Amino acid sequence: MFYREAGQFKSSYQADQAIFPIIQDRWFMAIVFVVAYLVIPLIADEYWFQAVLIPFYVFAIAAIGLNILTGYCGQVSLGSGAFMAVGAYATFKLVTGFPELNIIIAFLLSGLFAAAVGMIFGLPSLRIKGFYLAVATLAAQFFILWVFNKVAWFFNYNPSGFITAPPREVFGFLVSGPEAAPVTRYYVSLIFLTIFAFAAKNMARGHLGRAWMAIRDMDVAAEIIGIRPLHTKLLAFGISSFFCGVAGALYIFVWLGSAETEAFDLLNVSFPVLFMIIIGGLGSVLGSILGAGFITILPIFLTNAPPMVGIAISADFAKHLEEIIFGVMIIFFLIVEPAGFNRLWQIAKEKIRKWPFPY
Amino acid sequence: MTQERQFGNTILNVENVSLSFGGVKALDSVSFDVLEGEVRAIIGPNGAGKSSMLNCINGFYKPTECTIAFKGESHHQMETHQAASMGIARTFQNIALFKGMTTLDNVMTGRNLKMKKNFLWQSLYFGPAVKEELEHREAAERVIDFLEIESIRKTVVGRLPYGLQKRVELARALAAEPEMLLLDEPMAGMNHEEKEDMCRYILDVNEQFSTTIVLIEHDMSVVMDISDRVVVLDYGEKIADGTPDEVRANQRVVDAYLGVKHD
Amino acid sequence: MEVLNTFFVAPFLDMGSDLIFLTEVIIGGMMAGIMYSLVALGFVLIYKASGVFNYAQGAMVLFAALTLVGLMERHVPLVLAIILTMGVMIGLAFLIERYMLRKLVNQAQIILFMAAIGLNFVFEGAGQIAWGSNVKKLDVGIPDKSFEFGGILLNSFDLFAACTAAILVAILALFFQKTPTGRALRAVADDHQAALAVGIPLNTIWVIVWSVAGFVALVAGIMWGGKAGVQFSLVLIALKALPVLILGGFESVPGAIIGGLLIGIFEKISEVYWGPAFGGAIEGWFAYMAALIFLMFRPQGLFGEKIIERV
Amino acid sequence: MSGDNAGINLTDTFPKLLAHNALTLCDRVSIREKAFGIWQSWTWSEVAEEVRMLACGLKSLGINDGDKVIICGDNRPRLYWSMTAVQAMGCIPVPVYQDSVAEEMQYIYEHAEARFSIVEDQEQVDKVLEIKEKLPALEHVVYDDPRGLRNYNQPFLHSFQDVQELGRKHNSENPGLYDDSVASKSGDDTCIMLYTSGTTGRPKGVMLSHNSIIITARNASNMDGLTDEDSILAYLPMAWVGDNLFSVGQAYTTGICINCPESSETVLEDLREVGPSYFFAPPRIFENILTTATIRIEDSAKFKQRMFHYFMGVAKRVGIDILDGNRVAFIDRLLYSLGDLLVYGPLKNVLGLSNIKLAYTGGVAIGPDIFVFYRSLGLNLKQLYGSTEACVFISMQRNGEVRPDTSGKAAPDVDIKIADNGEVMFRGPGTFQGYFKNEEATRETKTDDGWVLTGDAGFLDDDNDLHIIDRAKDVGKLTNNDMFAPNFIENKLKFFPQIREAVTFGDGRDYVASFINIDLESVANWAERKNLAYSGYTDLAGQESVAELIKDCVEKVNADLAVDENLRSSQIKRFLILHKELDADDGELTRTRKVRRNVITERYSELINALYSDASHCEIEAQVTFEDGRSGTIRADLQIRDAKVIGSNQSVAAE
Repeated sequence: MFYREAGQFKSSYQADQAIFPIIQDRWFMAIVFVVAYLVIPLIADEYWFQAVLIPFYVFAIAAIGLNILTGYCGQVSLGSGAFMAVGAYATFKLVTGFPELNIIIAFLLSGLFAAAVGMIFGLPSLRIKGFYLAVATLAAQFFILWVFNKVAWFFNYNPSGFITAPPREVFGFLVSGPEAAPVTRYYVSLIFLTIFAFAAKNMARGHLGRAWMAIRDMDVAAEIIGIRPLHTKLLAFGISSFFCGVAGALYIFVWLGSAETEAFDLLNVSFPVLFMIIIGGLGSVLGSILGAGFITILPIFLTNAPPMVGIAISADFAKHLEEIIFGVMIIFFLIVEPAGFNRLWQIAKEKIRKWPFPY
Repeated sequence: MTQERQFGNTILNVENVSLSFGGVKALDSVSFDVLEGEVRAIIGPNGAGKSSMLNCINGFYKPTECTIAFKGESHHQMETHQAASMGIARTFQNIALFKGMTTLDNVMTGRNLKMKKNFLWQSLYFGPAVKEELEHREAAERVIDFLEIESIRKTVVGRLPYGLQKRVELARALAAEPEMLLLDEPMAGMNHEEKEDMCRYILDVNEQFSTTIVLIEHDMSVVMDISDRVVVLDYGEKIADGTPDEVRANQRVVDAYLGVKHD
Repeated sequence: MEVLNTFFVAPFLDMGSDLIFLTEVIIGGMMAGIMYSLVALGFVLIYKASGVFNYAQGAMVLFAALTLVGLMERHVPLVLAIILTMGVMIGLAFLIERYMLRKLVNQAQIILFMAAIGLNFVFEGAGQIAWGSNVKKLDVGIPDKSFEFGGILLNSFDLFAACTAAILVAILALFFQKTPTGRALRAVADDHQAALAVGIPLNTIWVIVWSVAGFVALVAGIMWGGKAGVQFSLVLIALKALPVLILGGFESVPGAIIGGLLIGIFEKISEVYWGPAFGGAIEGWFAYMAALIFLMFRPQGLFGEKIIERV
Repeated sequence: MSGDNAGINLTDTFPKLLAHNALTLCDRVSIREKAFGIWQSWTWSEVAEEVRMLACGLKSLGINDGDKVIICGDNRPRLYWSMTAVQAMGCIPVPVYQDSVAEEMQYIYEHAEARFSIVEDQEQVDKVLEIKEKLPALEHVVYDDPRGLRNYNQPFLHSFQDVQELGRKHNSENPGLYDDSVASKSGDDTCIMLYTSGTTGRPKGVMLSHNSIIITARNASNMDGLTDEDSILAYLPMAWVGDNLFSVGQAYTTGICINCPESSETVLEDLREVGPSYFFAPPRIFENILTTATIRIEDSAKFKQRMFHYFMGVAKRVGIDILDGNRVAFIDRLLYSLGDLLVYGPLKNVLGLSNIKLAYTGGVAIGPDIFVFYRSLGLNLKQLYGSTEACVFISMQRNGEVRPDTSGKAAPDVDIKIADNGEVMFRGPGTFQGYFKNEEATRETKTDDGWVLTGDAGFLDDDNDLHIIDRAKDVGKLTNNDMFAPNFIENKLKFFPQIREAVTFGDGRDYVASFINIDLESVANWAERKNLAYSGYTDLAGQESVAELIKDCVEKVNADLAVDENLRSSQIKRFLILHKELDADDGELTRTRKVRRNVITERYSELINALYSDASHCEIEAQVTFEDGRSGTIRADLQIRDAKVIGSNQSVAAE
């Protein structure tokens, strides 16, 4: 309807391969950016930042990371919580061990730690495939969390076992610690998400992304045209874990403020992130973000909806009811559109492009 | 083939390849050679070991004993991606495309081996990574043009009809600019017209890029038409080797293959 | 050297020094292991017949146990309660087939897996809403006493549970191998057409399989719940069964049985002899690591055949 | 440009214009071609260089002043450059329809005495090779696309690149040669020779001078306000005069950017990508676009259909007034803007017509409904009337004076008059020089004082707008002495999307009868909706319900004809649906899809006889040529039907 593609021809490969080749899409992106960077900070209150937006962005980074591994490269992982934990604990050790270190650098370095750990646990992927690999990544999940729980060095011998974000400034703005302003933390998570999303998209549309998808779609054929499976899969594990590691660091230092290993367990992190990419759409950066938004907001909605319409229920009952509705909605969504939000988005876009024709 | 065709040196020399699966001999001391620039066919009844032969040549199967020399370099056991980087590309009997990707991406994947820029450059999509990407896009487009699949450039290959998928697969193999192309039943399941097209493409590839071609094919008329020399396998053994005419006249071949009515 | 000694020498010396205790540990492991086998069998059944990696198996155990306890709390006699619970499980199998499996035919396995996780949430929530979430005691009338047999200390409840599980496993194995329905179930996994040829509609097969899985869950729930009380942690049984599956294979009945026993024994031994060295609480991951390392050397698992890849 | 050149016209030939454009428009894009996935572009200065090298290359192959050079292929930049290069060497390009069969080609090669030939690809080379032995005059063949030609080692075959390479060498050895050769020609020299297929007899070579094309093109551009910002899709055959005028004439004089599609199959897609601002299409293409659009709308959701029809109603009511700048009620203007957002804009976008500033149609009459449809969308579609002998423009519609039933007023500098027998005559700057080697035909067509007979019957109305009725020689008389204009009736029939082709008979007969070809796409779609099973054209054409469908159309035409005093007796009394599509390969149509009446009359005489008997069916066996060149026969039993005729004695309501 709004697309006027006639006349938008490409006279160079550069233009043809642009990330948003259609002008209207570029406009749309510009609007999204204006809303995210200018409008939301003006109108959102602390509740929205803390309960909705910051976790949304942080989980979106983790979801993009997992989508690189699972959606693009086809390696199902249930260990994203553990790789996020590596990022969080590494940041904790770095910022408490080297108080002068810029926390942004610490985030990125922690990502590298996570990448290294991810690659170690990615080694079995050469020999193990499908669900066998998925279950094998649970080994990483349980083992790594156990280590962080057992070895007191990781939480600086804090008797409560918690790691807590210390106050740290970047360019004079307090970005972590209990005193950090929500809007500052919002911007940090948003900037990270922006950069990481573009980086992921760029990798996905380059030869690396094609190698991943080749491995995913048919690993034997990929190998025969010269793609080295181990190398490619490990790179996917590494980059995916890097994303997850940074997301894990943001999870504690920009969002929660303090946590123990339970915050990273299967039900709190690994499964939700997997839901995000399935419901968002496998092999899609945009889908990861949409899925993260959905999975973050759904429980909040379910918690708030009954009181809003005036139904008073006990907290315990509400919690279980929420579980049921969440489960049912997941199943319902998978039945209605197994390819996720990304597919819905594509269909909608295609309809608008072809409007008023059906094809 | 009206005029006398000239071939170069031996590009591939296969000696005493034996292969067995759990005690069953799939190949038994098969030897033959392929000259630079020729179209070499491998034929034989079902289960003769033809596909296995190709799989040995490009390192997918590891033969129990053999010498396979490609361009004079001898390899006992090699990895498939090594074979690819040495200049061997292939297509598959059952189409092995990356079904979730577009035609263009499939063809571009064929060039992955030649793309070296690391992921950091790629994540920025800047500088050398873009330059490399665009250069290879151009090369891929030439292949697409050559095989006349422009109109499906941005179609996801899983949705294409069979004949076109076969062509995309050939395009992907060609994109690697191989010196030797292994084609496993490139015309299986095609109608007469599609077969003719495919023959033309194969001969065009052979002539235009001087690519050596080793192919397996069931359709005898096709084999006799386009190949320079033919190896005949039966139960994993080589029973004949020579020009199409020689092979046609060979009694063992007639008994094993041509005498048996197929299809 | 100290470390090497702690991890690689001392545990073995301990084992050798008290063989009776070692035997007790192994038997304890086997008893736990046969329970794992039982749950793993539930997984295998469903995976073979409907391609679903049924993560909800653990939640089904909880749900079945909660239902049973809830009925008994309302003074329903044990046998009747079991029958009623079984009826509930069969009803659920119908619902799952009707509203989930049927609509997800031909979807990728990961989608089915996700749906199973969704189902997991539903079972957990529903069970606790219906019957409350506090820990409940389940008494099925089997004495929980220790006695000595040939110098080895045994527990009567454990023994009973192990026997029941073993019998059930045997029945299921026979059902799979010998009965036409069982063969049909196996056929479904390989070829839907072949299954149709046996004459049983696919949908019926799914209902049967999910009902059997519900039955297995009920038995597991009784055994575990009777021992430790019916509580939320019962869902974790599912996590126990997963290493068994990768060890034994998702589709292998003997794999599930032997794998369960092996994991049970291995877990017990490691907990007793290596646990202290690691600082305890290793049962959460040790089985996984062990199965993973095993797979690195034998990717096809315990009973899998070496796969010849064809192109 | 030094003072010495004063007095010499620097822009009176195409090679001179090219040099001029290379200086004034140097870095503007001259031509684009979709190839290798993107639109490859060449600037004017690049084109000038390419042309120079090719011209010099041809020179070094031995081309001589006045040689004819055959050019044959799809619209390709290199073929366009070839025309200018040939002209630069003082020679005359002769574009030939690329789908001509070898025999047709042979005639033109022989008649034009071509020494050189520049062709597109292997397909065209093969055709030339097939007839090469019979063409002793042909010395060199240059091809554009080397694909598949690797083993063609005939010494007279050259690739475009090789010739340009020769040219590079030749140019550096003889630096002034190209410019001298270009300067030596003037606007009065023959620019191009176009063979008109003609419905009868051998093709004739129409010679046009540089001046006639350049002046006509300039006039047309000035009148419509075209500039170098405009672009056009070059998809009609290069051998057609229109393409020469639009894609060469107006491109060189006005600087319009030319876009060559990737292939003939992708024209519509390429149209969408390029989104040209200037567009010419024969009525058939506008019809096809509308037909597919209608089918697609019928497949869309109900609410979208309702919305579509509602806003199309709004457009029909006020669209044309808005386009013509007339007063329109504010509320209608608002509705129209909403319609533009929801329907017209997206529709034009999907069809690739978003950026159209000006579109022309012509050649044959366009259905008024179709014409009004496009105009009401806000698309400035206008009609023109033209011929090869006039460099296209004889009459054209002016902005604000557009009506569906006329061909507009005389083009700038053109005079029109109607001969006593009703034949349209014109005189103007575009008038051709003569038919090559055919003085007699030239004298028959062109009078000594420059008037040219068009062969079309027509009249000028009170506003001086030209109306074309039919080919003059086709206009006949029924036995009651009433006029019978077959094309006029056929066009009325063809305005129905269900009817693709129609042939009517009536000259010297008691009544009018007709053959009909159904439109396979449209009728098949209709059949699918009706759940009718059919196996192909012949089967579908023979179905009872299809006959009923066509009968409806015929009767609507009859009702229309009955209104006009002169045409009332031309109502169609009997018709039949042909069992095969009329085809140019069978010689039944010309390459430009005009009906070859004599061929049809001869081939289907049995059917015609049956139409004028009281038989209710007729058996026929016909030769057909299949796509792969094989031929076979089709046997069919055709139903003949009577259509309702509105009695001539009944008075018409309007009276």
